[in-house]
Amino acid sequence: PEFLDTFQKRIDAEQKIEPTDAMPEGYRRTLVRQIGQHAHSEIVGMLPEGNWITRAPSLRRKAALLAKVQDEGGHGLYLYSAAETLGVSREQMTEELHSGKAKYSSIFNYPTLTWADIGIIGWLVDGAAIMNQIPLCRCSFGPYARAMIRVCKEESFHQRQGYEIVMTLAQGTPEQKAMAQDALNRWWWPSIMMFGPHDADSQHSDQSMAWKIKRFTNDELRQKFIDATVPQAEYLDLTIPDPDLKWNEAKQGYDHGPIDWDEFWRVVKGHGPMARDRIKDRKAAWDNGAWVREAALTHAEKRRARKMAAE
Amino acid sequence: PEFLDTFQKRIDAEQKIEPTDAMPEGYRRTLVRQIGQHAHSEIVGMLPEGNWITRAPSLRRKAALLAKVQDEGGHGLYLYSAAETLGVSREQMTEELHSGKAKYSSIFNYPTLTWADIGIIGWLVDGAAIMNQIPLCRCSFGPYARAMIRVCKEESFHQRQGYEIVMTLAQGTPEQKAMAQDALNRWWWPSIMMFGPHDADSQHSDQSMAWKIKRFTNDELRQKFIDATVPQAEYLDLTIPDPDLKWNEAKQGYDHGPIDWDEFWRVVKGHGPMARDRIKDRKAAWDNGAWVREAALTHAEKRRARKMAAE
Amino acid sequence: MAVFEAILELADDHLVLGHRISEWCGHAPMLEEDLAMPNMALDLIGTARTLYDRAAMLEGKGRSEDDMAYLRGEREYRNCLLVERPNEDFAHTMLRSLYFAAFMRPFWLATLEMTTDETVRGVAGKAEKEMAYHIRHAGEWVIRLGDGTEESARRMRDAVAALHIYTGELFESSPAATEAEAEGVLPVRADMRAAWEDVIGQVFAEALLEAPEVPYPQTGGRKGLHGEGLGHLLAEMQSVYRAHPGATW
Amino acid sequence: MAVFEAILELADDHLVLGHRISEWCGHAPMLEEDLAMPNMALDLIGTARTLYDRAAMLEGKGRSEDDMAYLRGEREYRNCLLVERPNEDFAHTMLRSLYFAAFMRPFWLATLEMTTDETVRGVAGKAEKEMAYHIRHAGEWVIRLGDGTEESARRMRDAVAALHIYTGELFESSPAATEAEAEGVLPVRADMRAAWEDVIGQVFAEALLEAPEVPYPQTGGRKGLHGEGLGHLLAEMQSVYRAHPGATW
Repeated sequence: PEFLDTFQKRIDAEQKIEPTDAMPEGYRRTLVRQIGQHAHSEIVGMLPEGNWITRAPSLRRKAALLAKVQDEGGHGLYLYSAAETLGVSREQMTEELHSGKAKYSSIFNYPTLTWADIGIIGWLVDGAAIMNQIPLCRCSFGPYARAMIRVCKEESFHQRQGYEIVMTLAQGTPEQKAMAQDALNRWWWPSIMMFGPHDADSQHSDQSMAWKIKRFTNDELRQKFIDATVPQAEYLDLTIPDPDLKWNEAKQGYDHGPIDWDEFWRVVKGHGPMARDRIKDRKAAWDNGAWVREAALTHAEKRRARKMAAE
Repeated sequence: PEFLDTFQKRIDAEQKIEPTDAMPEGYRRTLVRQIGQHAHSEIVGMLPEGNWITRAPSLRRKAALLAKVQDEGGHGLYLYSAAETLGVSREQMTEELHSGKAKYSSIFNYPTLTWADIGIIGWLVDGAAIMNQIPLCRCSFGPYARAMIRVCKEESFHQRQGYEIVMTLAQGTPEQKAMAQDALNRWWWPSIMMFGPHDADSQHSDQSMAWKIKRFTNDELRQKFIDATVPQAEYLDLTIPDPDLKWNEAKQGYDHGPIDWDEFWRVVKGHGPMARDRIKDRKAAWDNGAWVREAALTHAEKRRARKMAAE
Repeated sequence: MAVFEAILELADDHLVLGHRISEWCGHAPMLEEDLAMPNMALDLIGTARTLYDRAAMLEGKGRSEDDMAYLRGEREYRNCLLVERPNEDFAHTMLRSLYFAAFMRPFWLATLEMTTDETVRGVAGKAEKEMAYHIRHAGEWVIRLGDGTEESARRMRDAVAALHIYTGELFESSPAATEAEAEGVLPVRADMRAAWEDVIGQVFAEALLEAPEVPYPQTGGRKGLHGEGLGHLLAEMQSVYRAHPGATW
Repeated sequence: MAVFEAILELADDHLVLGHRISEWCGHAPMLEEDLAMPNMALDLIGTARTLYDRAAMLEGKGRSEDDMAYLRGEREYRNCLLVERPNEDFAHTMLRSLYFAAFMRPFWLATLEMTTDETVRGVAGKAEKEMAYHIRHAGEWVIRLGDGTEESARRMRDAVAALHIYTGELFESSPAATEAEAEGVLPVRADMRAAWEDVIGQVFAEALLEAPEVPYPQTGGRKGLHGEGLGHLLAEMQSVYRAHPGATW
């Protein structure tokens, strides 16, 4: 209890907690879960976008998409490293992902059905991710905060790129504009759900706020996101698929219609349309690569042995 | 020698040899090799055409191509059965195919590069096959002769279908006509080579002729094929890629330019462009299907055991 | 237009499944299956062709069966998700066919008794027999593999786990199908449940398989909400047709 | 037009290999390779873009880099056969990259010393360094796998057996390339043989691999005589572009 007090004081004083510092078990556990989940999301997130690399309709877009997916792998790498500072190995986290024990962002359990989805994902999904992640740059846990600074910089580049793809479609042929609108229709609500349950129904929030792992509530972040996104959609002459969406002068923000929480929980619980395919793909990549990882280890040992023999 | 004499007399009297009849070892061996090779050609021949089933540019053509490839599988089945009457199992023949010990028609070691190839293969390759096979309907070995009667009927249907595909292309857009001409350019010489070396260089011919396994020489059949095909090409306004091709009034047939025998032998010896891919594909199908065949056997045994226990 | 759409849904089911099966061509586990699978694919593609033709006529815009098949994108395809699932292995492929045929056979039998559309009746009469053959062929394989070796039994169970969640959609009628049912063109999809469960139950009993509970059936195909595989299937299928706009083949 | 075609050959090599490598995306054997492979793909596609642009300018018909990439069919692609070979496994993929980069690096170095084409010189300066990295990255993997476990060594040997026959084509100049060499735009391909063999020899020595004799090298790519895989690759790559003629992306 005294330790908890001192710890909380450090947090309140905005001091960064470093891996070698003593920390409450709950703090450690929460961070391991959250950082792991975040890392897994980057890794699984490579799949829906990777699905369009081979079909990207211009070489410029193909290159940009490849670079984006590569960045996501990179984010996964920093985040796994940040989690490793808390004493959990990448191998262990990977196994938890494959067994279904560890979660990743539900948004990646929706399929990418047309090229417009690549634009919309950049605009909305990366946009929502940034809203969530900017406050994490000030997270109390040092390695996570530092990883997020780098991640956020790249994400906001991705978001602009995504918006530009959508803009090109919205200003293109009628078929292209329809494709953009269709993708917006499909991704809007899942994006809104990325901020999680309403504050009243959120389990982890209070303690995470106190520990400054989290700095804004789900609903606050969701509101920020909607307020930023609606004018962008208007500029593109695209319609957000929410008939109840309207400006609320009093709160100086948009009111939105009811969220389908049944859908939310169904997808969170692993019944999203692509849930099984995503894990199957990741497992296949891991299992098919086992001989490569094993060979690399064996070779490194042989080399070490030879070097020692030579000395 | 007395036995050989009697055997030859039966042959000369156009009597059919049946599997239970005594026959010279050389006769048996020649037939096993030839029927096996013929069966393998049907099986490997499913691959270059199968390559276009998923891309056939109309549903009618897709259905016709599926049916054609299925017929080829059927021919393989009759032919393996005919060979089995001579005491060699399908499994054994399959292994010889995969190990490279048994040959198949070299023509299938060329790739199908455009849709037009499907038409040209039907027209030229099936056309050449029919020329080779019609005399086999009168082959001295009964099971082979009977299998060939059925095969030839279907092949001539395929040949007409192929010609009709080429005709549609030749009468279509300039791109389609160019596609047909390109395919003709690529397949003409390999088709001509299907009849084998010139008579002067052919090893097996004399004995096979005496045994009435073969009834015409390679050059005779090649000449028939060229004479039948040239007017068909003219009708389509397509150019046969042989500048030396011309009508010879004296022999009442076409003279053709020199055949590239280096190319012929290279491909026969297994260095054709698709040779490794074809065998790899067949082996993969066989190996990936091992668990299915094994399960079928195991299930049949279980069933037999249960039936016996119940009796 | 509702009947047009309802028939298009059926046609898409048949074409996509036929296409998937045709992907096996030349790669089957034994020669007998290299003959049987194109047979099944041909049945399905044949039915699709007649249905596309009928749908195009009902639409009345002069589109051909090939326009229907080759010029609609992944969001316009209306097939159920089951038929587009990848082939994976022979166990998945046979189970997928069994699930589909066990639905279509009673569906076509019911169609024969009630439809007011002569073309659809013609299709039903032919397809009912074909589906009986598909049930028999695929069902026998499901039994052989389910009650075969340890490996084949494991693969069969994996296939059931992977595919059963897509079967619920077979019994759902889209708004268009509901209208076609009300107009007496097609039978009510939900009514096939008992016959389907009967066939699957019998096969599974012999195959030593259990049908899992499915809390959340996967649906969406009738709204064009497909998996990621269909787009690749169509990209390949339509490549030549789209590269030569307006050409005749 | 000869220089145009010779540059197109180079561009096609880079695009097709970049595309093949990009097929690994999200499926690499370890996260580090999920970063390294897109890197290699990006280098290759970047080079392809500049070369297509240059080729289009030389052609002078107003075609764009995308027209070059997306509107030519399999018979019009001029890449060598090596780069279109399927990924198969990680051993094949790394060996293919090593073979290619070990050719391209001396090729670009030679280009820097002789080319009269400023754009090509610019490409060479950048690509030479990239190819040095590809040699290092792929070469290290070939060594690790060749001198790794029994399985990895077997897979490496299989890859050599499968791919070595396609390397001869790297050293052949098409008539167009021969003209471009005569005009001082590109170096003579055959001249890279010693440098290539040097790199491959060093890597193979450490990887415990042997280069096989190749009585009949496989060639034909420069005449558009490809394997059956390229058509499928292009069908997928071009699907969206061709489905929306004239659109901007």
